[in-house]
Amino acid sequence: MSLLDGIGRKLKEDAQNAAEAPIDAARDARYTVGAIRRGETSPVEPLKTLGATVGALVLVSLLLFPIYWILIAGLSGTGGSIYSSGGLRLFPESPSFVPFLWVVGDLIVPAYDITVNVPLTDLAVVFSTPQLAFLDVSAIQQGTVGRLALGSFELFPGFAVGPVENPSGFKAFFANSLTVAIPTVIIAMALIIPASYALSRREFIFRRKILFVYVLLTQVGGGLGIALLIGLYTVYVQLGINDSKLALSVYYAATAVPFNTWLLKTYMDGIPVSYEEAAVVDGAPPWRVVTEVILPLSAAGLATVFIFTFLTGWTEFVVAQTLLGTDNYTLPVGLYSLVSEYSIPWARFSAFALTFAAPIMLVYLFAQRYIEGGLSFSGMEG
Amino acid sequence: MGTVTLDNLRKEFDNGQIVAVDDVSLDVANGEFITVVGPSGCGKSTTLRMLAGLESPTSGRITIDDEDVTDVHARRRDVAMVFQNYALYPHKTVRQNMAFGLRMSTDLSKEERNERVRETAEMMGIEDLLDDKPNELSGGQKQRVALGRAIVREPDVFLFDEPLSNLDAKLRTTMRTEIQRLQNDLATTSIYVTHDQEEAMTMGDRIVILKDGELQQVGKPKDVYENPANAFVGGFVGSPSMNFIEVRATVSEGTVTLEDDSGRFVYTLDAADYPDIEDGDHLSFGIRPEDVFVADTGGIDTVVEVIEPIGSDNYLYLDLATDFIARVDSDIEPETDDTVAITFDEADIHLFDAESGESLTFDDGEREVFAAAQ
Amino acid sequence: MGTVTLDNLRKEFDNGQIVAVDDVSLDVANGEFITVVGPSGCGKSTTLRMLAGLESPTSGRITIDDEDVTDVHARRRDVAMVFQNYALYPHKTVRQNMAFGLRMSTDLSKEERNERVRETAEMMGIEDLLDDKPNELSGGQKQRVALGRAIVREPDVFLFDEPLSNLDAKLRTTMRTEIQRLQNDLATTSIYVTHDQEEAMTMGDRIVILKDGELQQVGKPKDVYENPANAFVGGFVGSPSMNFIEVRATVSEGTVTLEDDSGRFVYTLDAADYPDIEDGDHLSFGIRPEDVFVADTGGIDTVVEVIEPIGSDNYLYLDLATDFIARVDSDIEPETDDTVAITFDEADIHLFDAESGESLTFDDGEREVFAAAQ
Amino acid sequence: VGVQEQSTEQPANDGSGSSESSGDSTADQEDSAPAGTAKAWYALSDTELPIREANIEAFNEASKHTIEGADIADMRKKTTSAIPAGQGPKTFEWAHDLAGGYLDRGFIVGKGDSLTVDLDAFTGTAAEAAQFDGNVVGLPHSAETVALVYNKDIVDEAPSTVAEMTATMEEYHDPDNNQYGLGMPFADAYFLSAWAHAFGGYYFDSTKEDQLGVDNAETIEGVQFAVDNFVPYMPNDPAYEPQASVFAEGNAAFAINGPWYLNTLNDKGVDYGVVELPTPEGGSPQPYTGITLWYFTKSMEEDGPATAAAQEFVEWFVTNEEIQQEAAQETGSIPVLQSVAESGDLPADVQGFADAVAQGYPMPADPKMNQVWTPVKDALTKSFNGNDVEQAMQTAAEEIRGNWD
Amino acid sequence: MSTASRFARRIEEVPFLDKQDTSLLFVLPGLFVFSAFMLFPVVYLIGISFTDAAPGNLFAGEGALSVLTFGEATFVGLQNYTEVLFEGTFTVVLFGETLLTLPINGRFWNSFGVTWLFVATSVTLKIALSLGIALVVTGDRVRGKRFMRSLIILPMGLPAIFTITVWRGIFSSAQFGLANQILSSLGLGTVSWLSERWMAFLAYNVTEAWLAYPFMVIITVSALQDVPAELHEAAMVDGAGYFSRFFHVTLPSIKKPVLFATILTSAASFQQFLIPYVFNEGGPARANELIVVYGYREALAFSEYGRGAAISIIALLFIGAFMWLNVKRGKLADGVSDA
Ligand SMILES: Nc1ncnc2c1ncn2[C@@H]1O[C@H](COP(=O)(O)OP(=O)(O)OP(=O)(O)O)[C@@H](O)[C@H]1O
Ligand SMILES: Nc1ncnc2c1ncn2[C@@H]1O[C@H](COP(=O)(O)OP(=O)(O)OP(=O)(O)O)[C@@H](O)[C@H]1O
Ligand SMILES: [Mg+2]
Ligand SMILES: [Mg+2]
Repeated sequence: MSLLDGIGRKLKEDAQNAAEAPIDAARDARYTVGAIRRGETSPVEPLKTLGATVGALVLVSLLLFPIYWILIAGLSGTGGSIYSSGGLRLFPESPSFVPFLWVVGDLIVPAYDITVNVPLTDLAVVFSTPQLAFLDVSAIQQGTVGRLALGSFELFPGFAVGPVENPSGFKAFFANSLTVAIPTVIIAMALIIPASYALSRREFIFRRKILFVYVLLTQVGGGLGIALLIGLYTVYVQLGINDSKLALSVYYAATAVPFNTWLLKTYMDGIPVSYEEAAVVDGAPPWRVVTEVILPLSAAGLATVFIFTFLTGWTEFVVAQTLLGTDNYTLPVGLYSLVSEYSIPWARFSAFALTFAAPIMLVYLFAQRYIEGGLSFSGMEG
Repeated sequence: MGTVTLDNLRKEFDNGQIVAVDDVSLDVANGEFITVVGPSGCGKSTTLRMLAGLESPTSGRITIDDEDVTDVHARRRDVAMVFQNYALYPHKTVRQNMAFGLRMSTDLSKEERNERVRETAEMMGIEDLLDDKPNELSGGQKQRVALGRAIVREPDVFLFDEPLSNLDAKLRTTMRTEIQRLQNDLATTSIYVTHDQEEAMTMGDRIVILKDGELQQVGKPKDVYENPANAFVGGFVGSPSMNFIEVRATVSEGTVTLEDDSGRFVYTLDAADYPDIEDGDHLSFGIRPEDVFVADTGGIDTVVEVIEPIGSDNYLYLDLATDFIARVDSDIEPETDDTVAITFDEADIHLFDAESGESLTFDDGEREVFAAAQ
Repeated sequence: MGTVTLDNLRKEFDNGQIVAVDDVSLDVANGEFITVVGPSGCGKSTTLRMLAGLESPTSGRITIDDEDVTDVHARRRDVAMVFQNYALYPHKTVRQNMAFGLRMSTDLSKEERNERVRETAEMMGIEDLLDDKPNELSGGQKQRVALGRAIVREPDVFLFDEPLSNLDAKLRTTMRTEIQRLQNDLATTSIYVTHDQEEAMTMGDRIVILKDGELQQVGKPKDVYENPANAFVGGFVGSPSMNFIEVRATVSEGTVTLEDDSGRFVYTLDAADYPDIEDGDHLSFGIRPEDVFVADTGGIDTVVEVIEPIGSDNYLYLDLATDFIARVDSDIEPETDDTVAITFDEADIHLFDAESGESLTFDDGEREVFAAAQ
Repeated sequence: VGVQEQSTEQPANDGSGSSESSGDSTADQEDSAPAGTAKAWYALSDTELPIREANIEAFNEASKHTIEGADIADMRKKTTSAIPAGQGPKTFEWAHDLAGGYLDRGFIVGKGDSLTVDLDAFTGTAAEAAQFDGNVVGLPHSAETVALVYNKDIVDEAPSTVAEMTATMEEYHDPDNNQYGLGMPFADAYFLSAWAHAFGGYYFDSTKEDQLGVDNAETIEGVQFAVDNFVPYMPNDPAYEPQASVFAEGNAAFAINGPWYLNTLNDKGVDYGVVELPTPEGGSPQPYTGITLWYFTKSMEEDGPATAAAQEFVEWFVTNEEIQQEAAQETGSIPVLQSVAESGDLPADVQGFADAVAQGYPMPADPKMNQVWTPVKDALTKSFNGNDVEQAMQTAAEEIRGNWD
Repeated sequence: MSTASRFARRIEEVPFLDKQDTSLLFVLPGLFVFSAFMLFPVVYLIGISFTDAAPGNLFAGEGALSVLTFGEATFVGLQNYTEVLFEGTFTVVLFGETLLTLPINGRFWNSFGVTWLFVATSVTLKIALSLGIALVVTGDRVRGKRFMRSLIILPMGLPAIFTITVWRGIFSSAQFGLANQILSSLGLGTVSWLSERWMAFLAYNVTEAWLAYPFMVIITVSALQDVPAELHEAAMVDGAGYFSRFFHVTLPSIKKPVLFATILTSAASFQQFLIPYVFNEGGPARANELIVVYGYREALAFSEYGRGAAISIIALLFIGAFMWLNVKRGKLADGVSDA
């Protein structure tokens, strides 16, 4: 409860901070410029700061260029390709959302108009955007997406979008992915949390051996998926559970156990014992100590583990493709099935991949500080 | 009610390689404020943690309120503890922090709990902070909340583990009197661990001095100050520390003459008053800085090495022994390297066995001590 | 050589929303030991960090050794700094820790460096620790290494930022004298930040008192103690604190009568000595605890609330004002709730303007102050 | 090969008007057997997929049986793992070259005895491709091969000889200005087969004494010919995508590619024409043709409603003229149903491919061919990059022979 | 008292929650599930590697019992292993001269060597890249660091199969491949990336580094943020410049977490499959076949499960030994020395 509350509040804070960042930056700049004008500060320092920031931005853009490139491909209509003989283009020639609409397909969202009255005038800004775009992509009319009108005066005619036929199976894949990823997270958490708590706080037989094995297997487990595939597949088939999403979730959860247990254990090591002791002295029984004190204090570690386990279920391709029947395809498998024997429909492929990754990117954006905190190994011995 | 008895309490760590607490026995009366003091690592925290139930003793018994709690789990003992770094739950508001213990250990309804928290907060002057999170508070406020969290539970015994050592000097003295006042009002048995002898002296009804896990002396602060059981206690209690001079006794013609190696320091006593001293004994001659008087004539000539003004007084570092300090009035202001003559009053001197450290001047009459069982 | 001059030094944070240091000016002579003291957040560390070059001032100039270093990078200033939590490089041995500064800022050969390190280590008594890593050392040893690391570089100026606050009480006094001795020997200009006024008083040749980033008073410890420039300094310096009573002045017939609200406290002065006092003025009457005398007859009757024995003396908490303390000889031992009569010597009293806090008794003759520029 | 009722079957779903006859045929079976549900797998591009789904829906509506179609991402891997584990479909769609290997490994079975469709209804090559070692392992529904595609904006008249083609390429090729002569996925033995076979060479032929022809002088000559005549006018990357993209973006004069390519071209709005491959001097191009089959998998051995469903579906699909015609129109697939192939009303582009099919010969279905593709691909890659063709081909041959042992 | 709180009381009384020794019970479920899903297949794989298992015989038989008998596959002893390791010959050629011919499986050992080389080079590249990025996005002077850090880890959210396909396009040898376009816009010639052995190898490395950097960067960034500012300040006052501080303060302080990330990522490099497979199937001409690709090509593509299992087991042994060494040496599990 309070954990969710807390997360909600933090998210709000983050959003607020993000929104205020430009204002702060502007204030900062104004102050600096003022100080320089008055001759109080030398302009060298601010210039160095500016240079460093620009340099960092260049680096970031270089790193993200492949993603930008994909985005361009996704925006350049159905014919988009990353093999473009026409030379390097930084912007799509005729941007089009069709591939994205094709990916998303029909969304049953009731039609609505957003009317914003401009204060002190009779004018109203009408966004008549989503009602058609999301109701039925096959019935999209030219100029209905993104049309901006001021009364009857058209500000922006909308994007070049026509009807989209036969949208992708994204939603079905999405549902499948969720039904794989959510149990994965739940099962993994159920396995990982008690184990990390015990490994971090208790002394018991085989503790060190288990830790050692876990550290050893952190990577071997996940990565050898391909080599283990035969064995895994055979066993699953013989047991008749190869086409079960739940069985796949359990598998993902199992692969996530060593690394994440170890990660969370390391994180919990950093929580001072005195909190726990305070709770015990306050009369809290052990399970309350865990739920009221340890878990809330492990929020960053839990968030990290959550994201890692979720990602395992969300992005894994090879095992899912081997084990699952076509009805149960998850997003990555669905994405790859766009690839036909010879060619790749790049625009759709890219749009699909970006739509697929968008929620994860958003979660990252907000969870970043937790992940950075949760991955902190400063408590590591050595 | 809240009497506490420790009975030959002993705690070993690492399979007996470390003896953190060594057969400590102690009786604490109901409502008493006991301070436990000693150098770092002497076992203060371990003793307190055994009382709280956070460590289980290797041997010995703990009785709270006439009930043997040695094997009772921490959460079933009716004690409250204030930790050095406050240990306020960072994810809970002040109110939740304070109510947590009530929630866990009582059957009070939510309203009753809130009422109790509100009352206590008022008493501590933190009612405005109830909805803040600990990290929004200053050090002093945190300290108050930590106290409030302990008080609100109305336990039999309060345990404090160096609760003020994270505060700055001024705040420390303020909080110190506050805790004293509270304890006066609540009259709850309290055991207070500190490494600061001044804190221990000013706060405790009685003061317990530990060293290497062994109990050195228990008594009223003034008694301990005036009548240290051994050289360690003498040196530990009081600031600046008691001055020690290593001397050798020569008993002849009804007098005892104490003389240090260099022969600069010579002091003569009446042998009748010190029957225990034998000729040739190695002793420690102890004198507190405030008992060192600067005389115009006579006395022992010493050279002033450093003068430290602390406002109300001046400390003179004299070359008689290492760190030999005289605390003199602030109007006595010799220059560095001046020679001053000093004298002592025989009533103020302390004599200790040079080896065992046992006091030869210890006044049994006022004794209220559990000598370390050995 | 190591003179240091701060010239209207000012530091703002958060785009001027926080003024950490507010136009501080100060001249430090070569070889002087200056202590900077003030409550938490008053800008002590910020000042020191500007001196070290770790923060750059918003305005003002810093001169070390007649060279303007305001815009000189930290690593090009010839200063050494001792940090509160030591900041020893955890992965380097003590030897490497000490040699690092020499490696970075001098051209000495490896042998010469080792020789210097060895000499300094001997001086500090840590030659046996040279091959240990910092986390194998105790608090006091770490502190010694941190000092050694600063000393070995033989810098123009030493900067200390609360170097003793992580040590326990006993160790703190020991290290305090050690640092003083060292500074006496080395005669290097030192600027020492602490929040402990006793430390500041005992260690400093001169003491600098800051509050809210503004300089309050600079002077010899004794002068500051006896002649505080304002009520803040009076209250801050000295332990226990100066007692304050809010009074109202009535000037009539050549006398000034001070009286508090309740009328219990009445004190009469000769108007000629206090020409600045006008009828109806609100004043703060200040008197130090050691200047409160318990009289047999006459004086003001007060009730004892708490008695705190600190061994050498007793503190009596009297009901005349909040936390009104009399420091009396340890043989004066009234019971709680006893009534005692107290008197003051006129020479000991301090009068401050109730609003501005400015002292009315401040003795200009001995003044050596940079009043806060306002 | 049993042949029954094919004349009644054929028009059965031939338009909505004649649905009664379909009702007849299903009515027959309704009495005899219960309705079944069968899985059918295919791997289609996103443009072909909707049509296929509509076909299946049509079948499910008309028949008491139900077919569950699924688009599979990696058909070979999926069938290899799923079929032996009993998880596979009843039927799947793939080119005929899998037949030998899959039959060997027991993934597919011959169903000649129970078929109601006569193989004579298909073109000769198609009928041949549907059989391996005398087993009818599936039914064919389309053919594919590579042909010459030219950009009508650049090339006025389709060349009939390689020499003519080279002249045009020579004129147009200018990589610095993003102009290329040809886009052909060179590093793919399939796309290059026309030239490897052009002078009498062959990769593999189970009927020849020396089954492996990779290091034959004629084969090497063919590859060398391609290297000499085409490589200079191609983009530097011999993989499919870059080669396909130059022409699709209107930056190349020619492409050598298959019918699946036309969709991309339509999307991009290239004005193209398709003709059979030009002839080299002293030889004739012989591209490998692939016949797409609906395979009968192992699980069709057992008789049951599901098998019946699958069989009915496959037979209905391959004999349905309307579907074949539509496939030809919409996706450029080359019909192998005699009646449609010879009807003469194929679109011009498809006709071009159909002519190319006539030039070529079917890919070998022998399992030994499996070990041929990759080494040849490596050799072609080397050749494309300017290495010695003969040596590359010899290395490949060595490797293949090694793998065969 | 409500039932709920009575239930709560009941839970409070659960005895083992208090006991230290029984804490093993908390760990066992995870250990069990992990073993069931990961270790059992490994054991099974080991079993298969001693048989001539192929799809035809492995799935024969009915029911769970046939799992244990490996269907109808026959036991062939060490044959798979000897074949994998020693079949064929390996010629060592230097400057066109054949130095010696060894009676070992050249392809396997080539793949084996390339794999380790790849681990070495890609890990070096990854560390250098991530450390550089991490330093930049934690730099004192850089504004908007948090935002940049958020953006920079985006590649982690895309499925590897997709990004690798995209990088395949970037490294197209064609004149208009992205890498080539950039090279030629810099005035350099174009490169046949995937057709030349070492260029392809370089392309693998770059791609691997790009795929792995987000994880490495977030670990490095959190490590960097834990470096006490005071240490830097102490060094600054001691006269150390930026690079001295980097080598004497930063690097030692972040050594541990970065080492940990390095070990994880080198295991990932060792097991890289998709990059070589998608790029050019370990080409050109199988020159860059990393071990997993080799196993896949040799075995799975031809359904020789027994042989494939043997290759996997060999790979597993090496990666296991590698991890074991590193975990031991890096003291990553606390108290590992007495494990
Ligand atoms: N969990 C433990 N394991 C091993 N040794 C311990 C443990 N806890 C305490 N000790 C040892 O027991 C002795 C007493 O420790 P304790 O913490 O009680 O000292 P302390 O008097 O509280 O010291 P401080 O003033 O530093 O807090 C020390 O030598 C310490 O090293
Ligand atoms: N980097 C910073 N950014 C913003 N404000 C700061 C920063 N550093 C210091 N301050 C503010 O400047 C003021 C002075 O801080 P400073 O650290 O100098 O105090 P201090 O006297 O050293 O206190 P303490 O005794 O607690 O160390 C404080 O209000 C503090 O909050
Ligand atoms: Mg302690
Ligand atoms: Mg500070």
